[in-house]
Amino acid sequence: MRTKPLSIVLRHGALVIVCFIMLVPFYWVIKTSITNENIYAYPPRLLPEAPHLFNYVDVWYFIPFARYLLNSVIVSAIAVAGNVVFNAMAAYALTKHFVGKQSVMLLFLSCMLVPFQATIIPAYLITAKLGLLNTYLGLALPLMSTIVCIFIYKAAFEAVPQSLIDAARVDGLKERQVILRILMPLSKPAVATNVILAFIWSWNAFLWPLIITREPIMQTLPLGLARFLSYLEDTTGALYAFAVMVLAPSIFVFLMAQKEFIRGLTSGATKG
Amino acid sequence: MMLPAWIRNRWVIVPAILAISIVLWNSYVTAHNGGLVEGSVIDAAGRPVPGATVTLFERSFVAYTSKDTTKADDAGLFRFTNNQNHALQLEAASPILGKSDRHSIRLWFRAQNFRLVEPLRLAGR
Amino acid sequence: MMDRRKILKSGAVVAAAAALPMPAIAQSPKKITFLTWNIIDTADIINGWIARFTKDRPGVEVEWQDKKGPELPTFYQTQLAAGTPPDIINTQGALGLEYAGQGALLDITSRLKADAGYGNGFNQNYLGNWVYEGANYMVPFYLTKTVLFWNKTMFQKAGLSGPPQSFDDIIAYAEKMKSADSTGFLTLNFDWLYWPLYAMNGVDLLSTDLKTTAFNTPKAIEVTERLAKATESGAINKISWTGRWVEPNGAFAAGNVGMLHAHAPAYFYVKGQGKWVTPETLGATHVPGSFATPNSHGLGISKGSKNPDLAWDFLKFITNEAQIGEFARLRKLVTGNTAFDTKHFAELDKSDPFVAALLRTQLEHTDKMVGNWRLGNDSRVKEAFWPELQNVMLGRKDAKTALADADKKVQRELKRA
Amino acid sequence: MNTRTRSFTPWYQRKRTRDIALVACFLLPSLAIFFLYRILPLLWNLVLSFEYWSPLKPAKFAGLDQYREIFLEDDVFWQSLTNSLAFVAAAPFAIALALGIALLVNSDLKGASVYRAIVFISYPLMSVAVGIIWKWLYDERGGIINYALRSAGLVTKPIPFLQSFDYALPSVIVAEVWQVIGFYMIILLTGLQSVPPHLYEAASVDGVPRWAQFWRITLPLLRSSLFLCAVIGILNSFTSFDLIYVMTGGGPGHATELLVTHIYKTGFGQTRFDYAAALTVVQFILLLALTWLANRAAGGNAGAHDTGRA
Repeated sequence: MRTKPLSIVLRHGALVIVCFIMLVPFYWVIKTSITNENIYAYPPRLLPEAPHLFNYVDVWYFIPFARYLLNSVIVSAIAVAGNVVFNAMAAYALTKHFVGKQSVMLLFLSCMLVPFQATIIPAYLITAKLGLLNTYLGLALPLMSTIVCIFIYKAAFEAVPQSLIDAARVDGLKERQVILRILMPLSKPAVATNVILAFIWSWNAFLWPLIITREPIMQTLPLGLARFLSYLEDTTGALYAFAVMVLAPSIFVFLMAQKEFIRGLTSGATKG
Repeated sequence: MMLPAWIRNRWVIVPAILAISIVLWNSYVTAHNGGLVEGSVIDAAGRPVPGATVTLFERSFVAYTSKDTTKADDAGLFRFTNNQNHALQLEAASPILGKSDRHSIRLWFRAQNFRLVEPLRLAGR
Repeated sequence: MMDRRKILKSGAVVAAAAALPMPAIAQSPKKITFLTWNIIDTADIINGWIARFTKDRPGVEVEWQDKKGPELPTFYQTQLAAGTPPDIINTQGALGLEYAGQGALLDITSRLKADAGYGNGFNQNYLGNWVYEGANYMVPFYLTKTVLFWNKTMFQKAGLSGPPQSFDDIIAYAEKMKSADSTGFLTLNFDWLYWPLYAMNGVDLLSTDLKTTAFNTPKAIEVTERLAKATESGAINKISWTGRWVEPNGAFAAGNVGMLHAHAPAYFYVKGQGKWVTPETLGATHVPGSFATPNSHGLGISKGSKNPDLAWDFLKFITNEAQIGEFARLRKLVTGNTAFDTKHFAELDKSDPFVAALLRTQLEHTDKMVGNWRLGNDSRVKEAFWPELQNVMLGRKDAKTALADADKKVQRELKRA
Repeated sequence: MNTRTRSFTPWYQRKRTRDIALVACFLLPSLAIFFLYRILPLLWNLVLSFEYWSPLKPAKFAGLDQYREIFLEDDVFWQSLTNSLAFVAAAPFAIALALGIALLVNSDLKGASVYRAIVFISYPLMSVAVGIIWKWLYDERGGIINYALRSAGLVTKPIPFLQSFDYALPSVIVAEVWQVIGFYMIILLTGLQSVPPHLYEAASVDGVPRWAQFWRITLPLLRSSLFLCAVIGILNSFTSFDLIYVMTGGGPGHATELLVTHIYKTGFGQTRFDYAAALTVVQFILLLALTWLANRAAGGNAGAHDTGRA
């Protein structure tokens, strides 16, 4: 397609405006987090005045940030590991043909529609029954499998040519090895997508940790943020410094695994 | 010498850099957290004020509460050695010359050794 | 879509679900849990209490939990449903009565009678706030009730000599002080804090036996209309009806609002935000008729507690002067423990006279407390009444129909209790 | 489906049983988690919605009383329903916007991947933090939106976005779209990239104008991506609890109350778990209907699900 220079300029212009709208909130939060001005003064200053990083130091000590960070990392690690393993297994099973396949798929679909906020009491009772209250496993269990990722895997597995699988089976590989040696390596992007989505949803979980943790030291970052929000509602920079410190890991993980994530979605969601 | 391929992969480099910087920072912290706060007290004309009482305020969540007081020596210098906080205020006072305004100090980590650059000025208020 | 086999399967599951409600987690005999309402900032004081309490009580363990305001009910209800409620709970406003009405709290009337010295040490009117159907359920932790803050500089500029003496004064003064970017009056609106405005006009929400509504009267309609008109004209700041805590106090701290009708803790927030706040520029007094809505924090024991005696012992320990005094001195609060409060006020007279006077107002006219109906379903009645009033204040409904709708809804809630 | 021959070996040696056993044990972990944390709670709610129950009192059978109260007496239910549907109605606009951005980014521009990363960066964020940021942007005094409007002279007095009855809901929707648009863009982008290029060459050779190409080639082939975005849009609009909880708490009045915040408030605020359970069941059925509608609109097959090699 011949691209006239004018349309390139227009396209760049439009994209710059879109990016400006997406980035303004970040700039505004970072600016507020590095100044101590009275946030209710009007007019708000566009450029930070007397910037300093001490709000971040305050946040590190007011709320046990290191401990909350550790908890969040452990819970996310368990959730991501669980996701990768369970979703792959479920997806592999769904590539097979069996009697109740249609109803199982329907079941998965309907699970997507159950709003989590409404299932807190029974979910709590079940976790209490399992004796997982106030534990990392208890925190991560509901997040250890996600339906969207199962279908992403299913599409990725079906994209692998059947001849390859038959050849492997001829060589005498058992089912488990078929998955590990052949299917998984070939659908590495789908794994990346699953890792990022699982990380995002487990890292940002807010209501479930609130209910399940009893001791303050077991809380995760979103709870720390909500706690901060309530207690020091009106602090100038400290609350927004905390918000920045909570956002940084999500952005960091995304930027690190961005290429695989996009390719995973390409081969996954749409072809399936 | 060519590094093996997996070293140059970003999944190894970035965590390595992170780990190193954390270790360096923590070693710097342990070397400098004696809880030392030093400074000097001068009067309106700039002369040191021996014997002035200096109060160290420490910030809990909202309010600054006074933690410790000491006396300036003959050369108008004072020193605290037990600061465990990261947000402080210093105020010098002497019966004749009155009080200085509260000089607030923000440290990078708790109990960081700190040396007050410009002295507390007793403005005779 | 649901074929036959699926329905059969879910039928079996329903049976399993019904058998599941009450898992019991064995609590070690000597452990109690203390759930507090958003006071994490006093962590060292409370940990000090626990250390002192457990030092001379071998084998006793106290687990301290602190939850943010909106999240405490969520956490408590879930624990209640799981059969493991925290032994001691600190609630704000009428929430304690709700839990008492629900049968979640322990009736401590007999314990209070057995230890008369302890019970009588409290301000009886405040203690009465937590009496539900004749039984005591909570003791005071720290107490607040509404007062009227007034911006002296704005009053002088408008040529007003002193605080308003009647409802008409409030409206007239507010009209006089309003201008392009300033307003005359602002009130907090959560937990019935605005109710003194109605009480001073002789309007009550419910009949004395709390069975029927009593607010759908011409007088109430007239008062509501006057408030709505004053909001329309800008005399009353609109944030009164839309803000919760940060917005109204922030607006008053900005210095362009004549009067703020709020409970005492608002002073510390406003002082932190407003540089203009000094004893000369800010006054605090009773509203006309000295009516006030309490918004106090109480301490109660859960009925499901495994160690009620130990919990009662801890409750008495922390409300004892030595412990509660530390807390009250740090946060400058009224504890309701009359002996301690008088001593505390005397200390404050020297260090901060304004706060001393302010805290004294919290213990004056405690017989004229309003907005504290002993309802078991207070939040439902509030949810039924407040949105209708808000519609009138923001000019989306006229007072007559709004109060009539509210009347229907509140009746239904009362009937359902 | 392939035909199955009847064989006479005992059932446990037959290949089909071994297959089923394998499928079962592979499905087990995921199914167990969903069963414990989605199906069982849903059924618990279903059972509870026909009873009067509070944590300490025994359950009494209530028949359809809860549902009668929802549909006849609870106007907050209708308000939160319309708000939730307003969220759903906003999804197509967000998807259209995302399609526009995807088309821009999809072309052979130099910095396309940088633009793509920037637009997507808002999705992985914690909605509690996004709520705080946008609550601060909408602030009457210190917020940048009011500042920009006032300095551009578009408005004299600052607009109380989150405190006014008519601006609150659109403001929250804008915040939610700001967070989700990156994800829609990525899905649509991947859909665009899977459109075989030779179709475009053939069309342009025949002199088909660009917009016609888009209308007749790109759009039809994007059907499954659009369906996936629609489903995610519907789900988001019913589960963006954190954003509402932090930004407006459902206020002012019930202007930004969603079904899910109403469920949370009646359940935990007013300790009426039986009523909240009935609301949950109503919401579940509503979501089922909406997804089924989206599925029909996207051409019958379950979009991204059932195009296996069967």
